[in-house]
Order: sequence, then structure tokens, then C-alpha cells
Amino acid sequence: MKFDPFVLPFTVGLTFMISVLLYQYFRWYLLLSAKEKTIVRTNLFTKRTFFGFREIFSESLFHKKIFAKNRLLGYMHMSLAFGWFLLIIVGHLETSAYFGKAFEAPYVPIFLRFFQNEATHQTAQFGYWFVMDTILLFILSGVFLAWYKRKKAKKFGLGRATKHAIGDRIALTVLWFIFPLRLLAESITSILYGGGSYLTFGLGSLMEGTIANEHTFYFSWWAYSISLGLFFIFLPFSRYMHIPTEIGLIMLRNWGLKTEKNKMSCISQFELHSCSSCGICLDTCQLTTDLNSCYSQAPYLYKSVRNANLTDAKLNDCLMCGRCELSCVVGISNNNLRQSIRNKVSNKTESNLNYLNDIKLQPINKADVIYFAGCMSHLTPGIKRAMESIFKAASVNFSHLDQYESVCCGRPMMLAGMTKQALPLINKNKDLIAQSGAKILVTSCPICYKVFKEDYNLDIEVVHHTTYLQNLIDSGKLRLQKSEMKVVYHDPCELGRGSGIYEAPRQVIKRVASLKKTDYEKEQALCCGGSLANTILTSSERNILANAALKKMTNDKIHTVVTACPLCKKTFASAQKEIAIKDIAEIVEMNLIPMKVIRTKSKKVPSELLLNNNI
Amino acid sequence: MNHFGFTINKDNTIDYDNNDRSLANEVLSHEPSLYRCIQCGSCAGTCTAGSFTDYNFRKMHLLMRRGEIQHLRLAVEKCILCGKCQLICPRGVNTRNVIRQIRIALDKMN
Amino acid sequence: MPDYYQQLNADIRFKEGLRACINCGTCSAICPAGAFYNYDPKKIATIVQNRNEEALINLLKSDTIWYCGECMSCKTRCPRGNTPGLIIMALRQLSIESGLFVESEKGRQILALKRTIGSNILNYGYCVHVETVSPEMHPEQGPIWKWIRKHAEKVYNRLGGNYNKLGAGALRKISDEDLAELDSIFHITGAHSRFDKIESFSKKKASEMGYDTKQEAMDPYFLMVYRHDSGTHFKNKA
Amino acid sequence: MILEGKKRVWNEYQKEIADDKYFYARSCIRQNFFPGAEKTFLQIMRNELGKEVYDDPKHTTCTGIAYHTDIIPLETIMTVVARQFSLMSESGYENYVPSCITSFGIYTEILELWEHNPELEEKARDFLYKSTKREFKKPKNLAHASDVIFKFRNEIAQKAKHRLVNCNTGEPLRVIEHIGCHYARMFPHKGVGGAEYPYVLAGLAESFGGEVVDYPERRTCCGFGFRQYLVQANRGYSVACSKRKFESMAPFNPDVIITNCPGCPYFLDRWQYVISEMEGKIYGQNGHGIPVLTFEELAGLMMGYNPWDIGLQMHQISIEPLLDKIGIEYNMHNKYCDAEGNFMGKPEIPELVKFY
Amino acid sequence: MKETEKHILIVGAGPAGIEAAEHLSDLGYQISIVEKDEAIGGKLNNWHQLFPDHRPAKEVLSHLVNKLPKNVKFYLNSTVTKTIKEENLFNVEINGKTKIQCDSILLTVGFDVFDARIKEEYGYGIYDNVVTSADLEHIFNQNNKILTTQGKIPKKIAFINCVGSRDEKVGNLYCSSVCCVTGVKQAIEAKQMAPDAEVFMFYMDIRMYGRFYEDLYLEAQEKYHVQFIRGRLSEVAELQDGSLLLKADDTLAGCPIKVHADLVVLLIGFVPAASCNSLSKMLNIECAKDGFFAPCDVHIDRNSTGTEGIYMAGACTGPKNLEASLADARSAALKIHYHLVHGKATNLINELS
Repeated sequence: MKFDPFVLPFTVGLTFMISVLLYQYFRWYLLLSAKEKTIVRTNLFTKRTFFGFREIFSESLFHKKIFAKNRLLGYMHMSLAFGWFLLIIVGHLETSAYFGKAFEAPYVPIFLRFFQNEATHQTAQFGYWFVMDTILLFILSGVFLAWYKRKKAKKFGLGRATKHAIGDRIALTVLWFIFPLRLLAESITSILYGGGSYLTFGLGSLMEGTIANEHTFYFSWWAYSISLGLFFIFLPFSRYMHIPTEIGLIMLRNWGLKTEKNKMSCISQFELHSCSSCGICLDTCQLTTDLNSCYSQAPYLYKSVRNANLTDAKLNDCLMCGRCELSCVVGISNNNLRQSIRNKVSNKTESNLNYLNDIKLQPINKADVIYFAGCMSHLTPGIKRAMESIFKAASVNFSHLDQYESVCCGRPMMLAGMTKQALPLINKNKDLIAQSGAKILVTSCPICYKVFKEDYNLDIEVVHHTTYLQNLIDSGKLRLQKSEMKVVYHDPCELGRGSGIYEAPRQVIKRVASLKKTDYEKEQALCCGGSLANTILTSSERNILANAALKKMTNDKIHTVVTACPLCKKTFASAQKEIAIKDIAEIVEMNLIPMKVIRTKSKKVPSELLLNNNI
Repeated sequence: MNHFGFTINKDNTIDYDNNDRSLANEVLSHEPSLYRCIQCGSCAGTCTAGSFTDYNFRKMHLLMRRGEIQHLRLAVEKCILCGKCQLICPRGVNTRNVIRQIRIALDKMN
Repeated sequence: MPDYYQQLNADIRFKEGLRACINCGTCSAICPAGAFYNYDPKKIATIVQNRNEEALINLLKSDTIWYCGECMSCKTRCPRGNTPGLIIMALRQLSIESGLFVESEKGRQILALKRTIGSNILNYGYCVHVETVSPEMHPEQGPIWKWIRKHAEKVYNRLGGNYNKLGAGALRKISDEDLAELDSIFHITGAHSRFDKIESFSKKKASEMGYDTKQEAMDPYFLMVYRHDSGTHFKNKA
Repeated sequence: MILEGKKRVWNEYQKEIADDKYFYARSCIRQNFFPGAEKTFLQIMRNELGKEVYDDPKHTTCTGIAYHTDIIPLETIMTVVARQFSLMSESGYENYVPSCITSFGIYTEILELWEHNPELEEKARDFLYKSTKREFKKPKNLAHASDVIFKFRNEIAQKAKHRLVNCNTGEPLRVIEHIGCHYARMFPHKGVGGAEYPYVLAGLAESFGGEVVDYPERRTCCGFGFRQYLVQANRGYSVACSKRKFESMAPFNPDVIITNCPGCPYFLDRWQYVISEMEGKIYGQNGHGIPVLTFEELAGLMMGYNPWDIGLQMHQISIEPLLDKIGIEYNMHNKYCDAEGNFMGKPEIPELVKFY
Repeated sequence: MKETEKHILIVGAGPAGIEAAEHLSDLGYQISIVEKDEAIGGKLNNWHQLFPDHRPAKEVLSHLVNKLPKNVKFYLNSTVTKTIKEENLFNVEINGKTKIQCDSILLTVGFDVFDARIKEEYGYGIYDNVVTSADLEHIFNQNNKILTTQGKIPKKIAFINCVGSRDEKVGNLYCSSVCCVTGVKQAIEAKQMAPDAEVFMFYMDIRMYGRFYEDLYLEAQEKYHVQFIRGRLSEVAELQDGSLLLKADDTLAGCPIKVHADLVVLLIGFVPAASCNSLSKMLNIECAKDGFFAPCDVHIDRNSTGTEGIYMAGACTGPKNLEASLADARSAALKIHYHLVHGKATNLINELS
């Protein structure tokens, strides 16, 4: 019977950790909706599961994504994760080879050198010893880097490393000790009782006669076991929980589960606990870079939710521009998760929009196309006017959904976590849209566009005016001249990262102006600072963000910025005076060439237009 | 018992000293930009909810600051957070957060 | 379509009452009606000085103009020398003359006042008389009033009264000649024709509202306008 | 409180008050609810001060209440007022003294109106002649009865048997003075002491040794509001006004309220009873209401007249506590007797407020 | 330049008078100043700090005074009692005895502050804790702290705008233009001295017409949390403890409001100086219907009077802030200079005729 009391801390810790994990996983499992369960069931025995494991290897062990972002950082994570993994695997092989049995008590492989005391010299042993020493060295290099990173984050190209809570600090410190202690224990063992290879034997022989003796030998194994035990006990309550959770997350994702944006589902729980607070996202956040405000970003949010000390500001001081999602190595959908948390917080607060049932609006005319300018466009009437004359020029039979007064699309409330409270707005607009009998709904506001597209499930086509303009141009309905203007295009968050529309606006702009490249476009585009998702920023802070973004986009070389969102336009325009801000519709209108044909054709159309203009 | 055929009218006067302004103070502490308000009314002018109902952000928050909160919830629940008022406000008051903070404070109260 | 603003402007009290209001609220601050009704004198000034005919008509049809107690506190302090109280009197006259008073709950009460105060003057020579102040209509007068009415003659005569007798003294009977003079003044100066207007407009409204209109002093419509309070006359602070 | 300041204001608002030969006009409300007050006024003027006051049987209401309930036109009241003046001229008087404040306001306003718009005066003369063949002269002097009493306050005080002083402690009694809205609000210079710090009652109370207390709602209307009281549905407004005053004066624990308007004493009296019945609230000391007196009743009491001969039994709020404080002897049995001394029976007792 | 024999009499040694004196004597004229008080400097003497930058009034005053050349002749505690004009010369009698002769007269008699006792309902001179803005500056000067007459630090302070201005009840229909900013300045200073106090400002309009005034307004709101209540104060009542109950209409809330205050500060406006009236008769100069001297042309020529050789500057031609008064004084100085150099009137009326 291979046993010694010092293994107890390790064994206790391990059992504790496993039982906690099982408990957690069970609770999250309960969150699975029937629909999700069937999805998992159907995909369980398909190649998706295999892909899952492959991803676990490449991400949880090799940390490919981190590598891609930053070699040094990648190596650090890999050496720790993969190294430790190897240590366990090879340890087991050696154990079974040594004792000639398939299975031993779980602590035996961990403390093998201790039980291996009467050194039997087989060549195989040397092999294992050599390999194990090498793996240990590999891990120790990682540990060193980790410790060094804490001290000098910059060296790792990290603007800042995440600040840690107490639980995390203890777990971290313990983690730093585990492998040095193993090294110590094995080295002493190897000099007193043999075993071990170049690393452990080498170090051991240095300590011979000095440190290495009966007491230190036994003490060091205790210390090693305790450090392991402690780490396991703290793991579920520290960021290291992400190690086991991420594995689950990867599998769920591969089985086809998606995060919702208004409900803390099972997978959201996994995401919440999968954030390793690596801090990579922090540097992509404009609040960090331009306002030096670093407390509300995803890692901090998740941590505060996990530690149940969430504050209103932490939750709401976020532009939800989605830049952090792109940088997240775990691939957590930060926007959806944050919005779900907001929903969880705000779902109790009451709202009373019943008045919408009996409001008086001018009747919506029947038309092929219905145009929704959106609340914000009513404050930037240039856009609305431009669209009107474009419709006329293209002799489109259109009608206004909100000629004088917009019923808000509901997204602003949803972004504040009031999804169910926003329902009356959605229903009201649905009715109005239905009245029009139109086949296409065109909107100038990406915020509205996103919500029409994702949450209204309308049975008519929804397009943002960028796409619609492109269609008009492609189908030759508009004749345009190319102007001298040099412009850069600013991708609105909701349109670009939010709805993946990058090409249409660029195609349109190229027809009427010369479009200049910038480093901050498409996925890399910046937020204008006006975001409705953030309710905490002051107007001056918003101005700082806007000006910083403009500066980065234009490098003070370009003097016109084209965007496709009334909110971006207003935010940029009111933050400064040097750079002209135009909506894409406006520059198109500026460069329309009137066409006889269309004019004659469009005779009836304007008459209808006049009609609903007069109402 | 009342056999007089009428009841005594309530007084409309804002009793500033005896009104409870704690809610207002809490909102102000979370959103100090509200101190900047000059009651110009541009918020109410542009307000969508206001164009459909008697909802008036300017008046509502003023009454709140006077400690008149008996109708505050009814009022604030009409807001649709569209944020037009915030874009219009000449003093840069963070109106959407004011609304959120009022809701939070009210929810906390009961 | 009569030009109401013109008619209003013809009223001396309106001319006296309104120069140009700056909405400073000095009047509203000390206006009892402002404190106890959904009323704000400065708003009255704003509406009338806007000269918007439609707004004016709505005002004449509304309860708003009937909340004022005519205490004239507003006159003392106005920094522009206006008197909302006088504006109100002019508006009320216009509302009655045009018959719009029957469109509002408080306006309809004019009938009750005509049938009490109005007839008292013509019957007793005074606006109020113990005989017409019945405990049923005036429960707030309390037990003492019941006692006084019960022993009216004795009580008044002990206190310098000359109860229902000709000659000088409190509660004396006013001679028929004097009452006749009052009556002919009422006739010449248009009080009677106003009384008739009040009755006829009220009659019309009464039948509209489904009341029988036998036009006796205490008919159901009278009792309704005298007693009914819809309780919708208070400010909603939101 | 800086008294000199107040005195300065009082001195700025002096008014001319005739010193004899008055034409007296009775009040609709006063003669119904406090007839003893008018009796007392005449008694003091004639018997105590030896003045000539004519009480003309031919005069009538000034129709002020009808005017302020908007049921009659300006032309009507102007003409009725003109008739009153013609009665005065007819009987050879020039000093007009109304018992009613609303009337006083009406007379003042109309005289001002005629001053600035002579065509209106002509109109009135014309109407009066057409309807009654009467003509009139405008009064040389117009003063409210309380002005006249104020004028002679010191003479009265000299003759007085009692003072507004607590007979047990020697402390001056705390007096609340309430001035009728139409006394000076419209024409501050027509009132003794003006609109903001009227002195007409304060001066009277002081000459009797009382201490006038100023309180925040001093200037607030009693709430009559004409139509607001006269129509049952509106009385909530009327009582609310008085309640506001009571709430404001109670902390100063006043011993008595004195008034110069016929309506006010009667509302301040009855509304105390109503509020006690409706809300169980009583504003006076130990279960009593705050006694309310008209200026004539006050003067009469000070002169030592029998409280029941000047009509204090017609108050719903008992004035006995005040009589006790001043140390005035009174006979409870006599309170409810007629002129001949026959007992007429007692009124029923209100639920809460103490009543004797 | 050689003009030294020419002699100019300035009436009133307030900021405007002093400023003009300095510039005119720079131009080589002999200057005499008649001042009714025993000290020069006018209202600046009793002012504590100036808007919009809280600069000590003393500092500005001493700056003005130090610039005055030695040869300026002062007649203190004096008033002009008689003037006779012969050709282009004025024979002036001071205090009924001293006689001097001068070539031109500049009137800089300034203004008086409104006597707040006239607004009876506010109880100034009746209620202990009702003071005026001028009193408050005095209080600040005295002990640099703010106290009630009971010697307590006030918990609530109310500032009342438009006292004696824009009010036909007191016969002043004009806006005194500086009360708003003065009130805001004082509100801030009061708050600095009594940080725990709640400060209110009752106003009809906040007229922050001057440069940096609006910033002061914003600061008062944002930093000092001064509560601005739009409504003209209707009346004040005193309570047993000497505190005050204010009644106004919160016009923007649409309800009447009552507020307690331990101290009420009335922001009193400008009224024409008492001497405006007498001088206008003596020198036959017109006064406008507001009682201030009437300039012969409000736009082009604010300094000339109807009478040739007599000019005016500063607050005697209507409410002005300090900077405006000084500028006005300089422009008057130039006017006088041209008048004396060209020997002919530069008075617009004469030019036109």
C-alpha cells in the first residue's frame, strides 16, 4: 500500500474541487432550455464533438489565439497549461510502467518520486526521469514569465494587466509555488534516494550536505502537496475557474449553442466563468485608451458578477462597440453577455407605454418602400431630406413611417436592459409597418436597423439605407457624378461589427467621392463615443472620444468624414468644427445628376409625395 | 363623519422644507450633470413621449428636486429612453442616466 | 362666429386688468385658488394676451375661469399692474353672455347662484336672508344656526333686529317701493336679461343632460349643479 | 420684528375719516349672522360717542355679492350704488359708512372707476334716473365702519370697562387680526395702514392693551370666495383657506381673532366647527376653538356690554374662554334667553369642540 | 499739448469721475472734482468683491485713485449750488459760497440704490433677517463671514432678484442689469462662507449679459448647488424664531412654493441719484422718464447733454456695471477734449442742425 499522510492536503483539495465543479456544472445544466438540450443531444455524436476536442487542445492547451496575438504571452500560457497536462499524462505512464499496474491512487503519479524511493535502475526509468525533468523545466519557464508579467506587463505588450481580487491573488501565489516546490522536493529526493535527471539531480547535488536532509525531504513533499491542495480549493473561487469552464464552453459552442442577448442562459454562465482576465481586451477599449478609465470592461464586469459586487456604473459604463469581442481569445460574446446582465438587473423595473395604443399619427400611405428615418435622424434632418430627394430621383414609390414623429424602435431601452418593457414600442411599429403594405423597409439609423432585423422578425425585407443606395445605384436608378471630395468612411458600430455591413457603404462612396483608407475601418473601426449603450459617460468625455476617433481616422489629412448613422454624425459634428461630417445619403444627394427620363416617369410619384407631405 | 356635502381641498403648494428630497439627492449624486439644468425646456420640446402624452422631463425632474415625487413613477415610466433630449440639451445633462437613476431610486424605495 | 376677443376687449375690467404679463408668478404665489384648485392666474393672462380665439373659446368653456374667489389679492402685487381677478370677471361675463358657461361643471353653477343670491335680492332687498339659508343646504352652519332659525324672531329682535317689519333695523322688511326700484334698475341695466339668459341656457343644457326642466327654484338640475363635485379640479403635480 | 419699521408703514397710509354725521349702510351677511354687531356699532357711536348715525330703512344691499358671483353686470351694481348715494344725499348726509367690507370695496372701486372714466359715472346717473327718477351726489367721505371705530379707538378705550389683558396673569392677550380682502388690497391707500400691514384692527387691539401677533398666513383670505362658499360643491375650497390660516396661527396660540369684514368672522367661526367635525382637529386651547369677534363685538365687550346683548351667543365657537380670561362676568342662563328674559332652549352640542 | 489754462469741473468722485479726471488731466486740463461725501470712490468704498472674478473692490479703487494726478482739486462734502453760463464759461457756486469758473462740466453723479423698504411685503426694515445686497457686501467687509442677526450661521439663504427693478408698483420699469450677476456672485460667496447652507435664488429672468457672467451662473449651479427658482417673490413672513417664510410661485413647476430661510438678501436695483433731479433743473438738462439723465443720442452720443459744454458719464445715464462706467467716462473725456480743442460743440444735436 503506497500511502503517506502528506498526500492528504492534495487529495482533500482535489476531491473538494471536483465536487464543487460538479455542483456548478449541474446548476448550469439546469439552465439549459429544452430546445438547447435537443440541440446538444442531436450534435453529441457527430464530428462536432471531435472538433470540440480539437479546439480544446489548440486553445485550452496550446492557446493558439494568444500566440497569434503575442508570442511571449502565448508561450507563457502554453507552457503552464500544456506543460502541466503533459506532466500528468507522462506521470501516469511512468507510474503504470514502474508499478506494472494500469491504475494507482490519483496521488501516486503526482508524488511518484516519493514512492519510488528504492531506486531501481532500468534504462526506461532514465528516459522518464529525463522527460519529466524537461517538462518541469518547461513549466517553470512559464511560471517565471507569469511572475515577470505581473511585474512588467508592458514587456508583454499589454497596456495594463487586470487587477486581481483576493481569491485570485492567493490562487495565483499558490500557483507560483507549486512547481518550484515540486522541483525542490524531487531534487532533495533525488540526491538522498536517487531518481531524477539533469534538472532535479543537478539541483539536488548543489544542496547535498547543506539543505538536503531527512527533514527538508519530508517537509518539501508536504509543502508541495499543500500548495496543490490549496490551489485546488481556491480554484473554483478564482479566475482559474476559467481552466475547467472554458473546456465546457468550447464543447457547448461546438454543439451549436449561442449566447442570447437578454437572458442569462447556461452558456452565458460558462462564458461568465471562462474569462481568464487575461486583459488582452483592455487595450482595445477606447475607454481605456482615450479616457484612461479602466474599471468597467468585460473582465471587471464578469469578476464583479462572479463576486456578487456589481455596481451600476460598472455595468453601464460601456459603449458596447464590440471591439473587445474581436480581441477576446476565449471568444466570449461580451455585448450579448453584458446586455443579458443588464436585463437581469433591470427586468423588474416597471414601464408604462400603454399610451402608445391610442396615440394619433398621420395615416401611413400604401407604398412599395417604407422609410423610417428614426428618432436621431429627426435631429439631423439633412439625412431625412437627402433620402427623400433620392427616393424622388429614383422615382421610388415610398412613404414615411415617421414623417413627423418617430415611435422609437425600442433598441435604446433594450440596450439599457429593458427588453420586455420595450415590447409596446416594437408592436406599435409593427402595426405601422403592416399598414403600409410595403415590401421593403429602409432605415437611416443602424440602431433601428439592427433591432428591426434581429428582434422584430418582420416578414418584409429590412435594409439600411447604405445597402439600399447601393441597390439603387447598381440597378441604375440613380445617376451620379464623382466629386473631388476626399473622404474617409466611419463604420458605425451597430452597422459594421453589429450587423456586418462593410462593403455597401464603401461601394456607394466610391461612386461619388474618393475614399481614403484608414487603419481604423471595418472590424477595427472606432466608436464615435455617442453610443446609447453607455449611460454613464459625460458629454465632455464623449467629446474626447469623438475627437480622438476623428484624429485617428483622418490623421488631420482628410477633412471630410462620411458615416451612415445619425448618432455618429451628430456626435462627431458637435464635438468639433474642423472636420465636416456627412451622412452617406447626403453625399449621394449632393452628387445626383437629374435624369429626364426619371423626371417624366416620376410625375405621379411626387403627387403622392405631396399628398403625404401635406398631411 | 362628514354630512357636509364636501371635503376639504388639498393644498397644491410645494412645501419645500417638509418635502422628502432624499430621492432627488440620490439621483443628483449619481448624475451631477443634472445640477447644470437651466430649465430651458428643449428636452421636453423634442421629447417623443412628450409629443404623445403630458410627459415633460423638465417639469418632472424639477418637481422631483422640490420633493414632489407622488407622481414621479407614473411620469418616468412613460420615457422610452430614445435619447433625443440628451443630444439637444444645451447644458450637456446626461438625461438618459437621470431617467435610469430615477427608476433605480424608485425601485429601491419600494 | 362672434369675435370673442373683441367682446372681451370691450369690457372695462379687462382693459383695467391686463397690460402685458411677464409670467413672474407673483399672483399665483398668493392666489388661494392656485393653492386649492388646478388653477394658475398667470396662465389666464398668458392665454388672453395671446389673442388666440380658439384658446379663448376653450377657456370660456372650461372650469378654469370659475375657480377664482375674487379676493383680488392678485391686484396688490403685480409688477406690471395687472389684475387677473378683473380679467376673470370679464371672462365670466363673456362666458355667461355667450352661453358657454353651461359647458363646464363649475360654469353650470351660475344657475344655482342666480336662483339663490339673485332671487334674494329681488325678494328681500339683500343678497342673503336667514329664511333662505336652510340647514339642509348649509349643514356647515352647525347646530347654532338651527337654533337661531328656530327662534329667529326672538333672537334677532333681542339683537337690534326689526325682523320682517317695515322701518329701520336689521332684517327689516324692505318696502315694496324700494324693491320696485331695485327691480327696475335690474331691468334697465340688463341684470334681468342676464338672469333670463342664465335660465334659458341652463334649461337647454339640463334637457341635454336628461334632467326635467320645470325650472322651479329647487328642481333636480339645480340640486345637481349645487351639489355635484366630480373631484377633477385638483392639480396633478407631474 | 422691528416695530419702528411697521409704524413707519402705518404712518404712510393715513386716510381721512369724517368725525360725525354718518350715513350707515347695513351688510347682507352681518345683519343675518351678527346683527348684534351692527346694533353695538350704532350704540357706541350714538350713546357712547354722541355721534349722529343715520340708519335709513330705504337702503338695500349694494348687490356686491351678486356682482362678485358674476350674475349681474357692472352697470347694475353701479346703478344700485348710485341709488344708495342718492338716499344719502336725499337724507342730507355726505359721509358714507358701510358695515360691509365687500361693499366698501365696491364703493371705493366704483368711485375710482368714475374718477378715471367719467362717462361711466354719466351712464350710472342716466340709468338711475331712467329707472328711479333719482339723482345723487357722491359722498364727501367714504369710510368703513371699522375705520370709524379706529378713529375713535382712544376715546372708546378710555370709556372701556375691560382691557385685552389676562386678568389672572396680567399678560396682554394675543390677538389675531384678520382684515377683509376688499378692505385695502385693491386700493392700499384707502385703508388704514395699507394692504401689507393694515393698522385698522391692530390699532384698535393695541388701544385695548392687546398684543397683535403676526403670522405667516395673516394676509390669506378666509375663503369666502363668493361662489366658492355659496355653492355647496365648492365649499372644500372655502374651508381649506381658513384651515390654512388656522394651521399657521395655532403655533402662536392666540386668544382671540378679530375681524372687520362681515363674512370672515362667520367663516372663521363655522369652519373651526366643520374642521373639528371632519378631521377632529381643534385649534384653540384645551378643547376650545379660537373665539372669533367682529370689531364691533370687541368694542362692545370692552365697553362692558352684556355679551348676550351684543349677540355672542350666535357664535358656533364659544367665546366663554375669552370672557373668562378678560374677567368678564356673564350669566349662562341669560345666554339663550329672548329680550324679555324667557329661556328659549339650548342648541345641540357639537361632537368635538367644547360648547357652552 | 498746451491747454493748461482750460478748467474742467467734474461732479461726483465715483469711479467714472475719477477715471475721467485722470484722462482729462493727462490731456493737460485743470480738474476740480465736487464730491458730496467725505471720501472719493463712491459705491466702490462699501463693496467687498466684484463680479465676475471676486476681485476685491478695494484693489480696483486704489488702482483708480493712485492714477489720479496730484494737481486735481477736490471739494469734498460739497455740492454744486448754482451755475451761470456766460459764453463758453461756467460760473459755478459750491456749497453756496466758493465760486469757481470752468470751461466744461462733466456730470458723474452716479446712482442711488433702491430703498427696499418700499417693497413692504418683503419686510425690509421690519423683519430682522431681511437684508439688501448692499448690506451683504458691508457684512462681508465687516467680518468676512455671514451671520443672521441672531448671530447664527444661516442654514438657508434666499436671494431675491428684481427688488425695485422691473416693477411698476414702485415706479421702476427698467432692468438694473447688474443685480442678477451680483446675486449669483454673492450666492457663491455666501456658500463659500457657509458651505452647509442651502442657497436659493428667486428670479424672473437670469440676465447674464456680460462676458464670463454665464460661467459664474454655471459654477453657482454645478459647484455650489444654488437652487434657482423662477418666480418673483410674493411675500415674506417672520416666524417666532426670527427665520422667514417665503411665498413665491415656482412658475416652471407650475405650483406655488413656500420655503423657509434664515437670511433673505434683496438684490436691490439702481435708482437715479437724488442730485439728478436738482442738477437737471439747475443746468436745464433733460431726464428720461426713468429719471436718469437723457443722453442726446442713445447710440451715437451718450455723453453730451442738451446744453453745450456739459457732459455726463457713468450710471447717471442709466444702470451700468463698473467696466461700462469707466469706458463711458473715457469717452466723455474725449468728447470734452474735442469740445475744448475745436472750440465748437461736438454735441450731436448741433452737428445735425
